[in-house]
Parts: sequence; structure tokens; C-alpha cells
Amino acid sequence: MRILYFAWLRERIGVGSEEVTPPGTVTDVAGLVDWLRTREPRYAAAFEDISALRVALDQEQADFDAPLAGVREVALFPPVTGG
Amino acid sequence: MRILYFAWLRERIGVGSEEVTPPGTVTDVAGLVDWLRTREPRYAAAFEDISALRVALDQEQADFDAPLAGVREVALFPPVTGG
Amino acid sequence: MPVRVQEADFDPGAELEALARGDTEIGAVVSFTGLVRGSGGVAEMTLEHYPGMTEAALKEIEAAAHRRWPLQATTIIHRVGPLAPGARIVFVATASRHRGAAFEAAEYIMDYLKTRAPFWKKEAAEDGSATWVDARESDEAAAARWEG
Amino acid sequence: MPVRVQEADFDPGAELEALARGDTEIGAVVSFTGLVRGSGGVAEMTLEHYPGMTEAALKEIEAAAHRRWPLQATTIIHRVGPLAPGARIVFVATASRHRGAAFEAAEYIMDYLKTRAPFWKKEAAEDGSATWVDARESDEAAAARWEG
Repeated sequence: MRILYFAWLRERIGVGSEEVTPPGTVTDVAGLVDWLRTREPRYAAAFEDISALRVALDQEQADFDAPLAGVREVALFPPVTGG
Repeated sequence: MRILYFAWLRERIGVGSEEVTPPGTVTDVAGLVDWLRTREPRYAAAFEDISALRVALDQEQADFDAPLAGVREVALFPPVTGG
Repeated sequence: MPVRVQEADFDPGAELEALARGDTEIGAVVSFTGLVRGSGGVAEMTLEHYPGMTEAALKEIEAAAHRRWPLQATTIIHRVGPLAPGARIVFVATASRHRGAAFEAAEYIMDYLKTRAPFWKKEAAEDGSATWVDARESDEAAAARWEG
Repeated sequence: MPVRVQEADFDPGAELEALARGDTEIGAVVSFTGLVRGSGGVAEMTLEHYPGMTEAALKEIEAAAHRRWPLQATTIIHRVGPLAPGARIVFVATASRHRGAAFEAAEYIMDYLKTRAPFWKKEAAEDGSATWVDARESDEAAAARWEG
């Protein structure tokens, strides 16, 4: 599974994307974030407040309780500020 | 006093502007139109329905009961359709 | 804040460029361009106006928009005379810090221009007949929503 | 109905010309141009985006506008990368028979672009510090008014 990070989330984690293989107990986006938090302090810091984050699954906006089954690309980012 | 006519009113009356000297009994726009109606059949036909007309006094929109005292230019025209 | 009434065509790109040039407080520019529609067999449109009052009416509409919204700049151009289908008739552009004011002011100017500025349209059909365009109640309703 | 995401600048006049060219059913063209404001000592703005999802999101916003209003044509252009104060960021244009649809559709596209398309702005100040721009609640409220 590929994870993409954008804007200040990318800067805090230090990479724009990475390949991860979460354990089978990770079934939704919230679970994925919880698992990422356990990896290193920079993840714990970056994901301190997930209410400040948004998620897209295979390039479509989704919620944090959306299932990950079959998903190839997860993107995590702050609220968008284009225009 | 100068009177200007625009659009189909101009076409029906046959002139775009004319100088007139209405009698002293004409004190407002409605009175002016009543007086014009008596002049020739083309005026009577053109002013058959004044609810379809608008008026400007010295280039400012006005109502048919507006007084003519001191007015130099009266414009009569159908509702505007620009843009 | 130019207001222009002219027979000549205009260049929307150049007008937009001139409107915002050099003022980096402007974050939003909205433009409206009105074109002659060729629908219903219209071969030519002729715009008549009331010289003198037209410019005054457009300036008053523009001033009212500036009183109502924080605008950095506005442009109003209206053509008169004969115009072919596809030709530009009118151009309104507004510049503000934020898009809400720019959009609302442009709509406001167009709504009042349509109902308060002394222009009259005559359509000539392909068969040679000519008709004065009737005022639309929907234009009066559009202007009325800004009142009160 | 082009949707473009690009580093290069664009020409609003040429885009407006291309939008309406040859379709004499179009009576109304509305454009929105967003510019980088230089207020508060902003020296440079950098636009980051999510390649692939960005284009899909803009196309979906455009398609939703076409489902909702009778539009002859639309254009959406968004720049990415570093931009100086005064630079164009975004351009949206809509063409319809009547102005109501063109105005509403342009506002709708901008409101959803601001809240649904994956762009992020970072401001660099003259003193070298850089800040990610926070999302504005007013933008969410603007998009919400089109729901339901």
C-alpha cells in the first residue's frame, strides 16, 4: 500500500510518499493512522490531531472510518487551500 | 422645453427630439403627455398606454407625476433593454 | 474606474489586465461579457442609447457598487450601434480582495445596467423584419433582490 | 471543456476568446481570476497539489456544474509551483445563454475548487519564514450553500 502526505503533513513526516505493509489488524484509515503513530515519534507528532486532517483513497475523498480493503493509494493531508 | 423620444416611441412619433412650449396648465409629465396626445393622431397612438413608458427629467429617472417646473429636457422611452 | 459607451469593439483580456495592474491587494477579479445571440434567426442587433444620460447612469451604478462592496477597481463598457451575432455588447469587471465581493458587485452592476441604463435593443431578422426587444420581468426581479 | 493544472501562466483574454468562439447561442460569459495578494508581507506563494487527483477533482466539479446549469462551455485552469504577488493563480470561466446561470456556475465552481480540489498554499514572508495557509471556514460555508 502506498501512502502519500501533502503540505505540512509531508514536511513533518519528512517524506512525500512511502510503501507500507500494515498488519492484518489494520482495516480502516483510522486504524492505519494509529499503526503509523507507533512507528516513530515523527509520526506520532504529525498525527497528534487527526481532526485537522483529510483523507483520500485511490484519489477520492473518504472518511477515517472507510475500509482499506482493495485500496492501493492512501493520501493524508490538511484541509485544502487552493484557488 | 426639449422632448426626446427613444426606441419604438421615436419611430412611432417620427422624430427623435423636438422643442415644445406646452400651455401653463401643463404642470407634470402626465399632463405633458396628455397635451401631446391632443396634437396629432401619431402622438395619440404612440401614447396609447403610458404604463408601457418610462420618463427621465434632465437625464434622471422620474415618475409621471413629477413636476415640470425648471425642467429643460424631458425624455420618454420604453423600458430599457441594454446589456 | 472607467465607464465607456462606444461603437468600437473592446478587448476583454486587455481590460482585465488594466484593471488589476500594479495593485497587489487585489485577490479576485470577476468579469462579465455579454454577447449577441444568433438564436431565433437574429441577423443583427442594433443598440440605441441616450447620450449623456447613459454615461451618468453607468457612473451612478458603478458608484453604488463601490459604496456597497470594498472594490479596488471596476470597469464598465457598453457598445452601441449595429452588432452581428457573436459580437460583444457589454463588459463589466470588478476587482476586490476576496471573491465574494467581486462576484456580487459584478452581478449587481449587470442587474442595474439591465434595468436602469438607457439602452434599447432592436433585432433585425434574416427576413428583414425588425423588432424592439421587450424588457424582461426577470431582469427587474434580479435588480429588486439588491433593494432594502 | 478544458481543465488544466500547470506551472505556466495563462492568458485570460485568449481563454475567454476560445471559450465562446463560434457558438452564437452563448449570450453570457463570466470569468473569475484569482491573484496572489501581496498583503501582510507575503513575498512568494507556493502551490502544492496532488497530481492525478487534482485533475479528477476539477473535472468532477466541472461536470457537476454542467449537470446543474445549462452551460455551453467552461474552462478551469489552476497553477502550481512558486508564484509572486500579483501573479494569476486560478481562472474559471463559464458560458451560458443567460447571465444568471453563468454567474452561479462560476461561483459554484470556485466554491468547490476552494474546498474539494487538493491544492495547498504556502506563503513565504519577506523575512524568509514560511507558513502553510489555513483553510477558511467561510470557504466551507460558501460551498455548503449549494447543498441540498
